[in-house]
Amino acid sequence: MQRIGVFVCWCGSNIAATVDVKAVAEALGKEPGVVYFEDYQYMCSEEGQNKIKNAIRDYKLTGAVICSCSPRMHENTFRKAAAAAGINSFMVEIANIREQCSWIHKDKVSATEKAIILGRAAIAKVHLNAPLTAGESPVVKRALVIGGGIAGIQTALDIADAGFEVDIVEKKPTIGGKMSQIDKTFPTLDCAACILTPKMVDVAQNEKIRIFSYSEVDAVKGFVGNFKVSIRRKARFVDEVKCTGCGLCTEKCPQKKVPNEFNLGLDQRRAIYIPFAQAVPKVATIDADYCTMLKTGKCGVCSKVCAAGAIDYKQKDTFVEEEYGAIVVATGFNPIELKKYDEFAYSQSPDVITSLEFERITNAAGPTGGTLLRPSDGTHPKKIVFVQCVGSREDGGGCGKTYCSKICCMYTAKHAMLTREKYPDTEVYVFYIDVRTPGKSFDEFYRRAVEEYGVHYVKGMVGKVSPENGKLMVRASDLIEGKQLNIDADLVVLAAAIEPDQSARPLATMLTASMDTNDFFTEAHPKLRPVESPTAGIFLSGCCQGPKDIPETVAQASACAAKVIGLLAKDKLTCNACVAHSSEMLCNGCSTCEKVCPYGAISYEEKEFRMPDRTTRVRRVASVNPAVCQGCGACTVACPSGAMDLHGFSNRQIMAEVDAICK
Amino acid sequence: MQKVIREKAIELLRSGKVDRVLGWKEGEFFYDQTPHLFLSPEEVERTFVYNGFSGANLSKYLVKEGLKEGVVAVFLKPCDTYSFSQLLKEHRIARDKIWAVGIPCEGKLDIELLRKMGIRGIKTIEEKGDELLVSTIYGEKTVAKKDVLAERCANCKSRKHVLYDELLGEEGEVLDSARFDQIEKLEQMTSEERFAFWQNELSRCIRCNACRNVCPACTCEKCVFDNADSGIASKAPASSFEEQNFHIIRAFHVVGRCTDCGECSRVCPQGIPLHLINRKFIKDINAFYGAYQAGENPDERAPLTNYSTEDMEPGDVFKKGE
Amino acid sequence: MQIEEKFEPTIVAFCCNWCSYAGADLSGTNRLQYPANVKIIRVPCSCRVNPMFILRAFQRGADGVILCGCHPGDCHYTTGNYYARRRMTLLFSMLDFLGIERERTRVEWVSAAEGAKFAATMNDFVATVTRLGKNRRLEDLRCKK
Amino acid sequence: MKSISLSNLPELLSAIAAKEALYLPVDTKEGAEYKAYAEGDSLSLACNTNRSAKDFFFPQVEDMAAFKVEGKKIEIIDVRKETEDFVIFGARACDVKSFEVLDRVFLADPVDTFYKNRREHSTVVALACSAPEETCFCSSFGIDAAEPQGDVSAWIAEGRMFFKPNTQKGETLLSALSALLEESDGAAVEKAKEETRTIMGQLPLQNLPTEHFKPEKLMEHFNDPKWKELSQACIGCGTCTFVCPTCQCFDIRDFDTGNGIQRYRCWDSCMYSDFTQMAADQPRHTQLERFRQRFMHKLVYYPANNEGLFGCVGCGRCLAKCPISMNIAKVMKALGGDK
Amino acid sequence: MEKEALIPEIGIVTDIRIDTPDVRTFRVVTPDGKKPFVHIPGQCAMLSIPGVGEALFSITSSPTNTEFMEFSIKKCGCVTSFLHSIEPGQYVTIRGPYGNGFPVESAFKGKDMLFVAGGIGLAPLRSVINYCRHYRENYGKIDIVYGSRSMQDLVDYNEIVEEWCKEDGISVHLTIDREQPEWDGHVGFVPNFVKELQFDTNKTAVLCGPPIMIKFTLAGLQEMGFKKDQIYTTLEMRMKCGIGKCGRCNLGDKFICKDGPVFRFDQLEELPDEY
Repeated sequence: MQRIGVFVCWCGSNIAATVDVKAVAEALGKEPGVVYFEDYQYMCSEEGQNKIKNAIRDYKLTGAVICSCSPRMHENTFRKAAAAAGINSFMVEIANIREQCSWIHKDKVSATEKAIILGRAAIAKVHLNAPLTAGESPVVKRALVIGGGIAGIQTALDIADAGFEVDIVEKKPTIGGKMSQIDKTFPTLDCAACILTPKMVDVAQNEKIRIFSYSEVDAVKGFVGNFKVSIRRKARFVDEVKCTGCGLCTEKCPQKKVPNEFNLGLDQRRAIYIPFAQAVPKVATIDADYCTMLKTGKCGVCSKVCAAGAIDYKQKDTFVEEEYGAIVVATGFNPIELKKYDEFAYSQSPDVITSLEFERITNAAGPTGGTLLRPSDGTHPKKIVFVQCVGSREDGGGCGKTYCSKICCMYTAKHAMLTREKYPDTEVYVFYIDVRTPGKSFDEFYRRAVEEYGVHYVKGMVGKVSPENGKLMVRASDLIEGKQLNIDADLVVLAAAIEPDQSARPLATMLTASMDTNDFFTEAHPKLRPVESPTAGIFLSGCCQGPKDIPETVAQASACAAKVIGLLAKDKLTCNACVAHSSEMLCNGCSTCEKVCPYGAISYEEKEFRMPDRTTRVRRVASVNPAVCQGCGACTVACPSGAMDLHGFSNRQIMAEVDAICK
Repeated sequence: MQKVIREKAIELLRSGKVDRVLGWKEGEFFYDQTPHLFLSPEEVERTFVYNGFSGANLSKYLVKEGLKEGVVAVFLKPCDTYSFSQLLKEHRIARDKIWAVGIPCEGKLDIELLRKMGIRGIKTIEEKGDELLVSTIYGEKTVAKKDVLAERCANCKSRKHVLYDELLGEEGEVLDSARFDQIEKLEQMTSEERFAFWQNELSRCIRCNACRNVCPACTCEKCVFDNADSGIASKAPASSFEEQNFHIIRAFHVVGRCTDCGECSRVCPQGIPLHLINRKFIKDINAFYGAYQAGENPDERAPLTNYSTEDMEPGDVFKKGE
Repeated sequence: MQIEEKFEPTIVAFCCNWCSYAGADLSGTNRLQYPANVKIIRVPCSCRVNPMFILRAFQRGADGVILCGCHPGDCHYTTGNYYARRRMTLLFSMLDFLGIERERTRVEWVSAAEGAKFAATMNDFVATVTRLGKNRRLEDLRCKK
Repeated sequence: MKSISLSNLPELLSAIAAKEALYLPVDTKEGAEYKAYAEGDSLSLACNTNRSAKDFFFPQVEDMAAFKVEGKKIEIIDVRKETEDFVIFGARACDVKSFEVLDRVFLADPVDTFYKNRREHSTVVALACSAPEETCFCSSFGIDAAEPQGDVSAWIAEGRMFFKPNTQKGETLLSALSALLEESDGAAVEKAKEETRTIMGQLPLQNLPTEHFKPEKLMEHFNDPKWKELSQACIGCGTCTFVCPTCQCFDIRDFDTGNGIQRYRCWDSCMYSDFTQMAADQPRHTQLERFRQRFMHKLVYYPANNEGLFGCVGCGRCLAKCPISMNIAKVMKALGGDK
Repeated sequence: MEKEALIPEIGIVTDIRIDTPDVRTFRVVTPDGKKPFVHIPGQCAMLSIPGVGEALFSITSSPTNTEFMEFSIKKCGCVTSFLHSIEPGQYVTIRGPYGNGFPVESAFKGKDMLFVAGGIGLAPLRSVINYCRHYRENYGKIDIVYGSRSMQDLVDYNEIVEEWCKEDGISVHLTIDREQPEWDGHVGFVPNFVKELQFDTNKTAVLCGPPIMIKFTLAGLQEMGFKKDQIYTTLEMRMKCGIGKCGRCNLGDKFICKDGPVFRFDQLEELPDEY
C-alpha cells in the first residue's frame, strides 16, 4: 500500500476560478492510500515545491499526486522536488486539471467533479507505480554531419574546434552547398565565395574532420551515443588520394556536352569534372551518365592524360561503417521545381529564370563571366521583372508551399540593387505581396534599393508572362494604384520557394527522426529545443529544419554544434526510464514484438529456465535493450502473452486509470 | 489411406528414423479417436486409425513433442500443415525433432451433425464411398457423407500441404472456398440482429477453455486470462461482458496467426461457431491489407506487424455502401 | 411532472503524449470548450493502447472510447500510429461485427497544433455518444452502481 | 400412480409454472438444454442435456459476499437471498443421482448454505430414459435409468406421462396438480421400464469394470504406469469437468466492481494447470497429475470417503464433449480391465 | 439465514511486528477487541483483503492467548505482499479455524517433545510450543531445533532468547546456514544439526519447514531410531475453501484442510506424495 500525498494547485485563479480546489483535495483525501492532502496557490513555486518536499518527509509518503497544469509543463519540476525529498521521481503523477479541465470548462460543479476523477485516476496509477531508474549507455565521441553546405561546415568546424572528431557526408563531389553558388550576400554585399571558401579550406585542413564527399548515408542503426552508420561512397572513378586536382583531365575530356549543374545547366562541362575551382576536396569526378569510356568502353582520354594515374574506371561503390555519438542533419534546401508554373512561362522561355540562376549569371565564375546577359540571345536585358513569392505562401491545394520561404525578399532586393548599380540603364520591377525585412540592417537594405537605386517595387502579383517577339510580356496588377500593368520585359526572375532537399525524407526514415508535412525536420521543441530532433542524438542544422538565410543558418549551425558538443562531452548517457521489459517466464519467443519495434531494441536469446513443472528447459526469450528502447509501447500490444510491458505505462497502470475514470 | 499411413508409420518406427509417431488412436466407437503417441509398430498395427473422424489437428502437440529427446513423426492433413508452418514461424517448434508426413484429406465428418439428424445410439459407422452406414441401437441408417461434412471441410480453403518432409498420396490445390459467405451474411444484418445473434451464441459459453487449449495459435506459456498479474485474469463467464471479452481478446491475439483450421468450433462443447470470429478478422485483413493466409509463407510479415502509409482509417471500414 | 435526467456519457480518450495530449493541452490554452464528460488518459503513443484497455473502459462504464494519436507519418516513434491504425481498424470492425454500436469507438489523428480540432472532435464525439445513449451491449452489470 | 396424456402435458407445465419457477430441458439447435419455462416450450425428449443439472444447485458463478472498502475499513455485506421454490422437470436418472453425489460434499458439515438453500427449494421431477445413447453407462454404477429417483419419478409410456411421488415435496407437487392428473395403474410403466432395460442391456458401455476401484487399491492405481499414456493427449481444458454433473471443484475470486468488491465463487477444474498453483509451488506439476487427480477422485478418492459411492454417474457427457475423446470410460477400461 | 462458513468476519490488525526482512507478525482482533475464535495449536485461518485475495495462514499464537490471535507471515505472493504493506488499524477478513491441529491433548500428552523448524516453519510450531509451555506439567522435556538462513531471518528471535531459552526443561538449539560475524551460535543446516544433537528416540518429533529440510531431517531422525509414527509434520496448503469442498488440497482421499494439515509420517506414507 502506497502512502500518497495529494497536492492541488490553484494556479492562481487559473484553476481555482473554475475548480473548487478545496473540494478536490478533500475528496481525494478519502481515496485509499492517501494519507495527506493540501491545496496551494502555486504548487510549482519554490514555496509550493517545499510543501511537497516537507509532506513527503513528514508523512513518509511513497507517492505523490499533483493536481495542476499539464505534465508537459511541470512534471519534471515536481519529479525533481520529489526526488529531492528522497522518493523516486517516478512515484509522482500529475492530474492535468488546468489545460484539460479548468480551462475548458465553465461550470464549476462539473469541472470540480472532473478534477476529482482525474485526481482519482492519478492516485490509482500511483498505487501501481514502481521506482524506476534510468540506465546508462556510453557515448562514442564522434559526430556525423550529413550535408556539407554552410550549415554542415559551420557545425563540423565548431564541433572539431571543441576537440571531437567529425565526419561530413556530402552527396555532391564537393562541399560548399548552395552558398557556393551565390554571388553576393545580403545585406552587406560581400562576396559569398570570399567568405565561404576559406571555411571550406579550414574543413579540409582540420585534422579532426574527415570529408566523405560524393557519399551518402546508406543505413543507420543504434541510438543516441551509439549510432552505427553505413556510408556509401559512390564510385567517382578517380582515386581521391592520387588525384592532385590539376584539372588537366577536365580540359581534355572529349565529352563536352554535359549540363553543368553548378551553373544550373546554363552552360556545359565535361564528363570528368571538378564542380568549381575552389572545390573541396579538389578531386575530379567522372559523370558515369556521360562518360564514353564507362558507357561504351572506348575513350580513356582522362586516364591517358592523368599523370598521377588516378583514373580508375573499375571503381565500385564502397561502404564505410562508422560509429557516432551524434548525428547532425544539414541536408539543406532546393528551389522548387517551376515547371508547373506555366503562367510565368518558365519552361517556355530561357529568359524566365530563377533567382539562383540569376546568381550564377551575375557571378564572375558563372556562365557569362559575371556579365548580365540574357540566356536566350546573350544581350543585355534592359527591363527586368522580379516576381516574388513564386510557390511560397500559397493556399493549400496548389503546387506551391503554404509557408514563406523567408529569404526571397532580401535576395530579390539584393538582385535589384546590384543590377541597378552595375547597369543603371536597366529598369527593374519587383512584384511583391509583402516585403518582409525583419533582420539586422535588412529594412535599410531594402529601402536603399527603392530609394537610392530606384527599383520599382510594385505591390501586386504577376498574372501572366508570355514570350512575344523576343520580349516577355508581363501582365501584372498594381494593387496600390489599382491598375493593370503590361511590361515588355527582357528578363523575368522568379523568386522560387525553397523546399527541403529530396534526400531528407528517406534519411528521416533511417534516422527515425520526425518531419512535418513539408518534409522539414521537426524540432524537439519549436521554441526551446530548436536544433534537436525529437529523436535523441539527432540534431538539426540549417534549412533542413526550415527556411533560413545565411547568418541565421550559421547561428543555428553553431547552436547545433554546441548541443552536439554537450552530448559528446558526456561519458555516459542516462537512458529513458520508461522502457519496455519482457517477463521471461511469460515470453513465448514468437518474435512478434521484435517486428514492430522501430528501434531494433528487442533481441532474442536462448536461455535455460527452471519451469513450473520442475523441468529445465532452454527457451527463446525476448530481451529489451533499455538504452535503445524509447518507450513507445508498440511491442506491448503486439505481445499476445502479456510478457511485454512498459515501465511507467504498464497495462495495469493504464487499466487502473481506466477503472478510476469509468467508476 | 489408413493402410498406407499405418505402413508409413511402421516403416518410420522400424527404420529408427523416428522414435515416436503422433497419430490417431481408435476409440470405443468409430468416431471418438484420441490423438496418441505410438511407440511401437505393433501398437500402430493394433490401434492407429485414419478415417473421416480423424479430425484433430495434431500440430499443436509438436510444441510439447519438440522438447523431448528423439524425433517424432506426425501425420498432417493439408490444413494442419498451415498450423505447423505458422508454429515454426513463431519459433515454437524444434524443426529438427519433427518428421512431418503430409496426408490427404477428403474432408472430415462432424458427429454432431449426425446427432442433429436424430441419429442416436450409434454403435458403429462404416465408410462406404460417399456414404456412411450407421448402425445404432435403434436400427441402421445410411447417410451421405456430404451431409455430415464438418463446416470447416465443407468450406475447405486448401487441400495443399504447405510444409512436410514427405507426402503420402496426391498433392491438392488451394481451393476457392465459400468460407466467408456466412460472415457476409452476418455483416448484412443490422447491428441489433448481429448483437442478438452473438448474445445467443456467446451466452452459452462455459469458459471451459477448450477452444483456447486446442488452438494451435494459442501456445502462450501462460494465457493472460490465467495470469493473475495481467489484470484481466478471469475464470468464468461471470457476466455477459466476460464472455465477449474473452472471445474478442482471444481472437485479437491470434489475428494474422489463426490459420482458420476450425479446431475451436470443433471442440466447443456448447456448439458456439467460434471460427466465425476468427474468420471475420481474416476476411477484414484480406479486404483491408491484401490477401494473407497465416502459415502459408514463413517470410511474409503478418498484417499486425506490418503497415502501409496508405492504410485505411478505422472509420473508413463503415463508409462503404453508406 | 417527471423530469428526465439528461444522459451524461462517460467518454475515455486515450491521447498520445506527443501530439494529441499536447493538442488537448492547446485546446485548453486556447480556452476551447468541450464537455467535461471527456477524460483523457495519457499514453506514450497510440500504439500503446491495447484493445483490452478499450474493452475494459466499456466494462467499467464508459459509453464511448476515442483514441487520438499523431497524424500518420508524424508519429514521434515514426511507426507507432501505423500499427495502432491497423489494430484499431480490425478491432472496431470486430466490435461492429459482434453488434456493438460502431459509433462508440473512434480514432482521430490530432497534432499538437490542432487544439481546435481536438475540441471539435470531442464535441462531436460526445454528441454522437449522447445520441446513442448508454452503453448496454458491452456493459458489465457488476460494475453498475 | 398419476398420469396425464402427453397431449395435455403443456397444460401441466403451465400449471407448474404458474405456481413456481419451472426449468425443463428443451431442444435447441445445438441440442437439449435446461431453460426456464416459457409459454409454448415443450419438453425435450433427448436423452440428456448438453449441460448437466448441477447448475441448478451449484451454478457456474455465484456471488458469495460483497465488501465495501473505505480507507483501512472493510464492511462485509451478506448478499445471500432465500431462493424461490422451483421445479426441475425431466431430469434423467444419472443427473438425479448426481445430486446425491453433490449433497455429500456440500451438505457435509460445515454445510454450504448456498447449495442447501437451492436444494431445499427445489422439487425434482425425474424422467425415466426411453432412448439411451451409446455414451450412456449409468448402469455401470448401479443406476437404473428406468427407475429414476428424485422427488417425483416419471415415465413416458403409451402416449401418457406417469408420475410417482417419492418424497413429501413430490407429494405436494402432484397434489397441487391433481386437477390435471388421472389416477392410473402402473402396467404401462412396467412395460416401458422393461423396454428401457432391454436397450440398456445392449449399450456398449453398460458394464464398465468398477470392482477394481477399492480404497485399499488407492496407491496401486495412483502409481499405475498407464496414466502417462492416457493423459498424454489431454489438452488441459475444463470441458469434462464443466459438463460433468458431479464435478464440484470451485474457485473463490474477488472482483473489483469499482464500487466495491464482489466475492464470488465459480467452477474450477482440476484439469487446469493453475488449479493447485501456489505462490511458489505446484504440487501437481504436469497434466499427468492433474488428469490422474480427476479420475482418481471419481473412482477412488470419492468412494473412499463416501461408502463406496462413485463420483461418476455415467451420464456420458464427457464422452460426447471431450475435444480429444479421452474419457472416464477409456480410463476405467485401461485401469480396471483384466490385467 | 444460517451462518455460512465461507463468508468471513471482520478482523482488525492492531499490531505489526517486523520479525525478519520478509516475515512480519500480525496481531488480529475482532472489531470489539476480542480474539476472533477459539482454536487448537496447528490450526489455520483464512485471512483476506477484499480485492486482493484470500489465503490460509497457520495461527502462530497459542490458544492460551485469549486476547488476540497472531499470524507470522512471509512475503511471497499477492496477499502476503499486500499484508506486508499495511499499517496497524487495517481491517482484514478472517474465517476459521481450519484443520485438525496437533494432538496436544492426546498423542502429545506426557511426551518429551522435539520441535524442529526451519525459517518460517516456526510459525505453526510457535503455537504448539507456547501451548506446551503454558501447560508445562502435561509434557515432558522440550527440545527445539530452529534454523534459518541468517541470524536476521530467525523469526521470533526475541521471544526465543528472552523467554524460551530461559525456561527450565526447554532446550533451544539455534543454527544459521552461514557464518556471520555477530553470531556465536551453531552454524550449519538444520538436518545436520539435528543429527549432531543426537536425540533420545523416546521423543515425539514435530517438523516444519521447507520440503528439503523435512526430507533430510526425517531421514536423520529415522537413522537415530525414530519411528515414522513418532514424527509429525504440518503441510503447506493450496486451498480456497478450507472446509474440504473446493477440491484442490487432497492427498489421495484426504483433504489437507480438513484431515490435515498435521500428519504423522506413517499416515503420509500411505498417501500420494502430491505435496
